[in-house]
Amino acid sequence: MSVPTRSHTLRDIMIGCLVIAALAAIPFLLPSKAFQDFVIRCSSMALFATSLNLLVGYTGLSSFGHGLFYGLGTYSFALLMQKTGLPLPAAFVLTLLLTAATAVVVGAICIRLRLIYFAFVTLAMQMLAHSIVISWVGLTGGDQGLQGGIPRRVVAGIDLGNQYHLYIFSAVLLVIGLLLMRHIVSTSFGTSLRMIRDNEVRAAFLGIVVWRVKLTVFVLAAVFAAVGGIVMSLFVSGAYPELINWPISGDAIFAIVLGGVGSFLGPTVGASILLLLNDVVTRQTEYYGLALGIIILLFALGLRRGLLDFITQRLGGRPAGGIS
Amino acid sequence: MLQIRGLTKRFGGLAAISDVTMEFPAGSLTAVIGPNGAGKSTFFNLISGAFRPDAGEIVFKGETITGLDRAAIVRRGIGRAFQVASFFPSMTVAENLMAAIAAHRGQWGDLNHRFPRQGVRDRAMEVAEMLGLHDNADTLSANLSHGDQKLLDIALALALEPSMLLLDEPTAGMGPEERWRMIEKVQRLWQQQHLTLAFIEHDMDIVFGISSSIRVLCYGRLLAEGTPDEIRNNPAVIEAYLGTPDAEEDA
Amino acid sequence: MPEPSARMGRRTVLAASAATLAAPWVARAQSNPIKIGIQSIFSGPIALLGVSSRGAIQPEVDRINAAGGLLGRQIQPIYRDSKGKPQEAARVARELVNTDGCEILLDAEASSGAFAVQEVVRDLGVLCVHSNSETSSLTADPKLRVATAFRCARQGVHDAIVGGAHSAKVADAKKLVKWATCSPDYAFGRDTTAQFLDFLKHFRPDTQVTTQAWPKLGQPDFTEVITKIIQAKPQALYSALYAGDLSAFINQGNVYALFGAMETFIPAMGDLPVLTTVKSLPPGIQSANRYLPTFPDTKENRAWYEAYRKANNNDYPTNWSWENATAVRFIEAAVKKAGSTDGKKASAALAGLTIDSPFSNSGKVTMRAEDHTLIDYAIGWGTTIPKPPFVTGIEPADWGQITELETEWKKKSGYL
Amino acid sequence: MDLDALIGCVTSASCVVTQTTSGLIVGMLLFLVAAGLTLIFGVLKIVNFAHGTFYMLGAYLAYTVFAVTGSYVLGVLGGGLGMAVFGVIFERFLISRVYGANVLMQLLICYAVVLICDDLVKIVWGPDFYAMGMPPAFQVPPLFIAGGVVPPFYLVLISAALVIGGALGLGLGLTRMGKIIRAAAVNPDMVSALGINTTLLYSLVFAVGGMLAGLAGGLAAPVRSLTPGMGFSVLIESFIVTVIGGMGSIAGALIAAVVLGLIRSFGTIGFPLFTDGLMYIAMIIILVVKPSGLFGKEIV
Repeated sequence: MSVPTRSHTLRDIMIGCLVIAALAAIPFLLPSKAFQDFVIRCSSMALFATSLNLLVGYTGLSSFGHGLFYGLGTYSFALLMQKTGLPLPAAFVLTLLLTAATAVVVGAICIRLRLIYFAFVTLAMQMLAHSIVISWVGLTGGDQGLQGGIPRRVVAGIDLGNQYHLYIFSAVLLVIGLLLMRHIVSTSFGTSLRMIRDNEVRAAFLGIVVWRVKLTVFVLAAVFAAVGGIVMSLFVSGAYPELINWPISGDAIFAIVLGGVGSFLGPTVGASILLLLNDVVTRQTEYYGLALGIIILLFALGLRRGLLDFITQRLGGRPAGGIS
Repeated sequence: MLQIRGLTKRFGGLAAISDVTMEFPAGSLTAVIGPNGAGKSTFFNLISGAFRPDAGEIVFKGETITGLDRAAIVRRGIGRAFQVASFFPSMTVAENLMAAIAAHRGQWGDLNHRFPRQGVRDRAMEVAEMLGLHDNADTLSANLSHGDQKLLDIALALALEPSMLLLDEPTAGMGPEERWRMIEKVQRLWQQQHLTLAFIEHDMDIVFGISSSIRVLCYGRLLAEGTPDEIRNNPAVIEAYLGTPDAEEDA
Repeated sequence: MPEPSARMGRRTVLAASAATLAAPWVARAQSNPIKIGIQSIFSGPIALLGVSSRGAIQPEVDRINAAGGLLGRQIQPIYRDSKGKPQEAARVARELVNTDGCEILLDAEASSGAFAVQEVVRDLGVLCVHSNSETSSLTADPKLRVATAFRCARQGVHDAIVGGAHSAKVADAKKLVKWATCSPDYAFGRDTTAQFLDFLKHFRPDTQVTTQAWPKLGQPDFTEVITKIIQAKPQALYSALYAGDLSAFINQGNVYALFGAMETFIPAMGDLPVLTTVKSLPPGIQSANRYLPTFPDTKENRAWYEAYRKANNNDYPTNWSWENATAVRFIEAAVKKAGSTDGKKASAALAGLTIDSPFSNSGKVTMRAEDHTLIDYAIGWGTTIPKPPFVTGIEPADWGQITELETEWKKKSGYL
Repeated sequence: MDLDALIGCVTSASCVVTQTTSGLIVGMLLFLVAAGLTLIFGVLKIVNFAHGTFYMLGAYLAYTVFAVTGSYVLGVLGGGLGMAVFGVIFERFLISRVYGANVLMQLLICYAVVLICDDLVKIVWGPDFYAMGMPPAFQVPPLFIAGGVVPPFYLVLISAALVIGGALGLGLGLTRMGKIIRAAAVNPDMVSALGINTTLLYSLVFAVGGMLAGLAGGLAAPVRSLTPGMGFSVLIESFIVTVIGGMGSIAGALIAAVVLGLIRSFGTIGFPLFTDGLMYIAMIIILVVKPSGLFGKEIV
């Protein structure tokens, strides 16, 4: 790893701007609404998966219940927009605050546990959240989900009811989110994460207050997951219990393992592959589970690591940390 | 520098350390020895805050540090290295040291600046040079030789600019020649950095060769303390060692 | 895709694979056939929903095409699996219209998927017929209603009204006062049960509910629910369970001889998959029809039933089957009448349309103009016997009474 | 909440008898599934998220054998043996390749198997739901004990589960292989140090775990519905049981399963709503206070 400097930050921001510019131009060359839909969904999933990788790949915390915060993002944003009449930016910020507050409480309970027990307790937390959403019919609409759509109030000329606007909005959120997470992992705090992943005891003996680092990254990851959730709730114009149930965490886990935990963009690549697989396979066959299952097995047993990790290692990079 | 009074730690019903009182004067080079299961590693773990003592008091530079957590004790100047080399295998040597220095400078929670911040890299190279690791600065630490990994472990502790250093078997798993090379480096370090140093060691040639004073633990109790000569002739020590032959590894 | 021939170069194969991968994004030019996008659940525990919907749709499409198509164009159905996830339902609906060039959506999703599709249709403005969602609010609530969306399925509140009226009549005759309920613990089960009790109390104000049990959806074991009901010693039991859960409930209830101990009312009993799966169907259960070849007992219904089984590997049609067959017939009639597949024009034609149907006691069903929902379909209650035709003595309900009470209910719910 | 009803029930002999047997039947079938899950975790430190699939396949196999032979006993045995074989195949060809890998990789493999098997069931048996139907021998009216209702078939099921559980306990306690398995659950390194063939041991553990789940699926087939994906809710419940009882502890699984059954049977009278939520809260509390569960040993 070359030592990142200020110029790296600038380079990342430049790349981010280029990506946004390119995405903004594509619809004029390829007028495919399905492509725009894909980018919107992909932004949501990539933010969610990359945030999970902050925990899994960078800190070594295998969470099975990260979808709780993704779902919380969809529900609180959709509810705030639907029931309060707040403008979108206010609902956005409030959602993130709410998620952060929840993550502090959930995290304070969960990070006390290590290894497989951490995975279990996060899973249990997500199951609890899901059963609350299902039971609290008055607020959430129960299993039917939040109906009636999200009012798309126009803010500063941005109309998120317009697909192109939503498309650009999602892409911008994705790029900003990735830049911020990229920044986080390249700070000294980010190094602390890797230290804890590699050797928690040593990190503590070097003066790192491990629980504070873990709790902080838990909350940060939750907030980015909630941003992904907000994009999804705008896409489906509502919130549904499937978005807070534990298979959604499974999707994110699949995305990061597919793309590679050792590369920053691995989860984004994995999320794209996962969605593309989903879209292509469901067009070809109704035995989606069979096809996806076989592909997962090929990946897990064949490559034994994510695609991007596989490529970087083939190109002579160093072995990635995290999952082995 | 470090005073310990009546230190006691029980696991279940068994006392691993009972009522140990001793002192490490500033600038001393002290060997802690004892047969297998004597409680040497537990003793270090208690001082460095890995375990919480059941009774007793630990005073460092006049301040009671009993029951503080690991991070707080490190900040007060007690660094340690481990019996099994403990470092960050996915990082290079330089990154290991920079990470430790950043942690020491209180930057571990810093979300604003990129890593490493100014001066961290230079300081890391300094520390690497102290232990002769500078040639391997960009080697992935997982790929270092066993001896270099032990050195890196010590270097990590040293990066914290400790006034006292606890080394748990710095020569574990090494051949005789390598041991001496290692211990000479440690000795030089002690001299150059004006450290108070305590180390656990099984090789009696090394123990009697370099230490200024020796503490003998046996079944969790302090059996004897004194200069190498005093210990060599102490009948209780001789009996303890004859009764249980020396072994390579401490359990 | 044709088999790649051995002479095909590597580059060609690569290009072909790239084209396949990019398929979802490349909009196809609108060609001659009328494409109808059909989305449903084809996987997981309720794959039967999609499979038995498709089983009814395809023969209707074949019939239309064999007769020369619609407006001179052949119909091309495109089936997609949403796997029961609302977010997938929304995506699939958009993709069907935007990429595949579907001019009409036949949304055969369960309720939560249907609500997601409803929001997409609001944006897209195509004609959409929901064929499986029974949740009343989809069309009853003016806030949720969409100008080009219709429901061609039973509606929960209709079932509740008819169930309440029929149960009250039985309760009169048998002096049933103490009731128990046992329904799946989710919005559909709760709403349906509450509505049923409302209408039962409307007819029999002396009704008492002694206990209510709420098993989970897909719960493997209902034993504790069954014993709880036995403890409460009710005179009558109402259950909104359906499909596999209902079959398990009946089998496990039999072990406790539950159904001999009380009068039982189960609206979803009268569906062939349940009736034929339950190995020892207890006699005397009060049951509504979901789909029965003997109700209405007409030549047309019987003929449709035989044709369905012939076309579908001898499988039984389900409640979803008749709803989807009806949906295709409505789409056919509306497009013919409008002379166009345009969302606005076809919707205008569909609203208030009446067509002939084997699934009605009057021989006709109507798409009600005011709230875009199906009425006049066959609905009635009978009692079970352990052998075919399984449900006998079915009394058709009175649509005049249904409409009247439905209006009252809408007022009470603030929908009018 | 309905405390009056609960008090009314526990003070009435008939209610206690009925609800206790109902709790036991739920609990004992759950125990069979959870015992396999906990055994596999204990020895291999692998959370077999595909365990619900074993249960589902066992039920389908039993259904088919019953349909062909008309014998319930053969059906149950067929389900159990079939899943023992399936367990070995699953272990040898898939899971054995990710021993020591990150838990996410193991989760993913299990997830893939769940997806594949659900679709295969749909292809082989169809999307429809099935019911095996009560074997003629058990088509008898329920017994009345102290005024409580007790179905004879459930007495048979409870006894069968007890016999299987007892055989498992004896097998682990008395046979050489059983002792090795128990030792491996405590200290996996020791077993390979003793020169025991771990490949065989691990396959055996999966065979036993698969068989238990298959037997449970077969035993329950006469009264439960068979659908693709039916293993999911069973997996969740046995997972809860395993965590509460202590990962790796079979006695813990037995006690937790029975307790869960009783909570369900009495809880449905006292607290009809949010019983699932209560389970998850109980699980979280257990994990936080004693991560190794009520009877388990903590892994480090």
